[in-house]
Amino acid sequence: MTAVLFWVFGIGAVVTGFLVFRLDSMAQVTFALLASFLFVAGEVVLLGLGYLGVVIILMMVMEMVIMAVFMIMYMMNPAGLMPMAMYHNKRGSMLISVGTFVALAAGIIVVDWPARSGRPPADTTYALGESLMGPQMLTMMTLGFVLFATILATVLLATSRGRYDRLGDDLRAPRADDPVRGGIGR
Amino acid sequence: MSGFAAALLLLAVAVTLVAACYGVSSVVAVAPTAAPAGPFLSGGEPAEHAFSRFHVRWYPLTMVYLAFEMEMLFMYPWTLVLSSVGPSAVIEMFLFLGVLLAGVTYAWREGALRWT
Amino acid sequence: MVEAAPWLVLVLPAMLAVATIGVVTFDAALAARAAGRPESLAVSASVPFREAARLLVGQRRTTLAADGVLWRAGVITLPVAALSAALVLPLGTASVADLAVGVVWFNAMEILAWAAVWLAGWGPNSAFSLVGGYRFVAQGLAYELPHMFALITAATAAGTLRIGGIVEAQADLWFVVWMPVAFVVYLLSAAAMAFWGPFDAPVGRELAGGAAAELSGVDRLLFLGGRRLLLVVAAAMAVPLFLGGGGGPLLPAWLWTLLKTAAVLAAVVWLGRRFPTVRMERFMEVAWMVLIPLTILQALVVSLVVLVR
Amino acid sequence: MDLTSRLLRLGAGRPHVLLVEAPGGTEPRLAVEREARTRGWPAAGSPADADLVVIAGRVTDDLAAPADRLGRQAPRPRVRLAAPDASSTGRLLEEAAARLAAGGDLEDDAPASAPPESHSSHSPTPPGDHAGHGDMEMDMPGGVPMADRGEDRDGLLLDQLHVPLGPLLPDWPAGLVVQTTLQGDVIQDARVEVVGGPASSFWDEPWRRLASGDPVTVGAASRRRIAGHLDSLARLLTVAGWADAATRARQLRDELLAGAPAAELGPRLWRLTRRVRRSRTLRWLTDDLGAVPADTSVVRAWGDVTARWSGWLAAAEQLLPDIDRSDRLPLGDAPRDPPAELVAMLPGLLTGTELATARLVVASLDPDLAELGTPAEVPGG
Repeated sequence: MTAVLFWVFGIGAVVTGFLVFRLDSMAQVTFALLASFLFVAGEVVLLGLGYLGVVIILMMVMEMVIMAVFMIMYMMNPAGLMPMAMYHNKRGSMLISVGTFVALAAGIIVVDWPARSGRPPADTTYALGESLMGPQMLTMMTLGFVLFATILATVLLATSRGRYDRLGDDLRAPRADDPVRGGIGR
Repeated sequence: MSGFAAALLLLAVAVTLVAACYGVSSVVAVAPTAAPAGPFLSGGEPAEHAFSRFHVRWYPLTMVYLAFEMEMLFMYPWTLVLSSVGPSAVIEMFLFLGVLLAGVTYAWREGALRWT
Repeated sequence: MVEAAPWLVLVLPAMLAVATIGVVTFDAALAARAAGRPESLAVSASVPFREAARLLVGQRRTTLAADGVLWRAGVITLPVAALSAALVLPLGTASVADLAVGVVWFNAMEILAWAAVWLAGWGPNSAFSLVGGYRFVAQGLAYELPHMFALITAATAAGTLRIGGIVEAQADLWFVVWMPVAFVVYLLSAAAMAFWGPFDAPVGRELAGGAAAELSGVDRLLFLGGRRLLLVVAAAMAVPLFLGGGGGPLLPAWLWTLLKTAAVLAAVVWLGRRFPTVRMERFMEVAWMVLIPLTILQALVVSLVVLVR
Repeated sequence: MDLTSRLLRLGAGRPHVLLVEAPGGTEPRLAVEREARTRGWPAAGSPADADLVVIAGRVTDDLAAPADRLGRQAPRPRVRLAAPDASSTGRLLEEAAARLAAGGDLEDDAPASAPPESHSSHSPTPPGDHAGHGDMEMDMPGGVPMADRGEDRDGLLLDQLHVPLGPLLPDWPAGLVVQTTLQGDVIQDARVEVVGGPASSFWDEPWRRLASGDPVTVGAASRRRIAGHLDSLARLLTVAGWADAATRARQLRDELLAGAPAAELGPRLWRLTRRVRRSRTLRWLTDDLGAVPADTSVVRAWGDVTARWSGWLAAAEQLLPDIDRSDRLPLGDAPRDPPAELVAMLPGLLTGTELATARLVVASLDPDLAELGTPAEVPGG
């Protein structure tokens, strides 16, 4: 049963992943990628990592929807109504991508994997939490500041008008000069 | 693992039920699927395809959202270990959240939570 | 105690269908009352069946140069995701599966609505439904983080992500008593994720039905039925998360679950009709600057209590 | 097939009604709304949701093509109805429901006019053909061109859509067409047209009778004015997504027009106005929208959307004691806003608003265009 599921998810992931390059429409491409991720999540669950598998679904759905928003906003011909291709140099790119896939896949089989030493923890989610709060605490705190920097940087880059444009040079404008009023504040 | 097997079973049931709805409808529907009609435009005809580079007004916000949502990845496992790790877990997590909230407050002041 | 009962896999859809029919009936009765036309229960109860009948016999439509694949995918995803989310929903003392990561599973399935509604809006190549689909994504950006914090608050108090464990942790005291903010935010987000009033802008009437504007026949049945199913599942999940699951005096657990679920659903449906549609351009700042800090504060309080206990 | 007909009958017991109004169609619209409400038939928002497509008022030549398109966009089973006047509306709807139960009308699906494919330079490329970047400019899939780009206020250069609001849109002023240029869901540019007129305004009828020499009581005139305000209010509340309050307003409006006494209506009207006025949510959602400076000539339009609906509530309350008066109305003009000026205001107010906001702004002005006898401009030209 597990073996059957492994192959179903695996082939599903590869096929939908391949579709990413074959489809014309940005929207379809993005959701083919999402389908591929969902199949991968299935594989991760099969590996016994329930939390990781489910969280992949959770994160990827949100991220792919947001990615679709941006892909459609900035790419030409988002629905593929006009014939176009996701790649330039069709033959070359196909050769490279299929070649890379085959090489990596061959690697899985060729590499001499070490035998498992030790046993997986009973509750992998708990183990993850312990690791985050213990040895990996620094990782997490670093990530916190990286995310903080991300927020700052993206806001700075994405908004063309900062607080001085909105609220005046002394930040005392009675009403922010926004195109659309918000819900809170000036 | 049996829990996820049940999930697959439920998924199969759901898909079967949806297929049954389509099946019933294809039998009882008064007419087969109509030929393509124009979209509803108050009686007008489309001047162009609605498929277009849709200008969302909240794109600065999506980035803030993505950064913030990353944190959830850690918070779910954190709930499990809270009582065994103790105060340091609480301090760490809420410092983390505080840093992110500071970022959000900055975004708010810059007007990133409003429509562009 | 919640045990896994895979045989429920057949009972669960039936029970959720009954609850969905109940929601439509109650909503119809409220609408009739608002129109000064109090009607008998029989008339209101016929509404879901009449609606289903007219949509089943109704012709399916396509639109000019529509993206049929994505459109139907979106329509189908909504009910399938709602039903999948119910996997971890305890009916009394048993759920189909009591996953160790039940809370995360529920979260992951219910978030599929993002994709579903956006796809249903994108598919028909129609301006109104396109705008409706995008409105839901904006709504998602507003409700999802407070929603996750509400879920996490309940999980924190119980020290587990297993729904059964969360129910057990409430044997003495329901979570709603000491985490009211999380409970209220959860109900708010339940209405928002099912784009139920007052968060119904994605299918707003002023947008000719928004994401559902071009749907007819069985497609419309599945999409709008799936929306109500999602509302039912989300509201029902409030019972194990905050209202003690099947716990209660005298009555058996399944009956308590039923009663509590009915009460939560009735409240959500009734409140949904009491307010005009909330537009995201106004709500966004409320969600980020009020709801998120409030839920974080609630989570902090709860985790301190957990430490002290 | 037997199952189909049984399901058809079951479904036809609660048909969804798509009701749109042509200029001069106020009276039949009110009649259809009333009849549908007493039967518990819900209102459809688009043809896809409709079983009955009802056009209230006279379909003039310039509305014929849009009306036809609307009817064809509804899925089967469907029944298309014209309600040119308010006579025997109930019977008309009953008959329509009976026809629906029998499978609906079976007219041809094919569009009356040739599809716009004719001006496509060559046939659409079949899907799945990967022709690369070669011939991108001239292809028009389905005979409709792709959207083109334009500047926007935040400096992005993205696609613009041209979406008409009206003429045949539910909860929309009859005869009004706003040709919008959208980027995303924000209106960048709005052009206003008026179609389907001229006709005589239902809300001005007492004053018209007065002008032609008939005696009109103060009571009848006040009733008409309150009903007009309630109708506008109901439309605004519907657009704002508050269906229950809107239904209440419509119900009161209909009873008012049917001649219910002030003693009976008063408390209920007061309850409604109090409920709407006390809604902080509604205020929060309509504050600062469509603000009109106080130096314009149209007094009723002053302020924002909140100010305008508050004005209706106040006017309704103020006029209520008069509705049973039987003394004669002194000669004079109808207290109406000049619709031409309201219409002229619209493009400025709508530019830069999001679609939902635009609908609220239009509903808060609610211009009665019936007598705006301008020659009709063809929409989409």
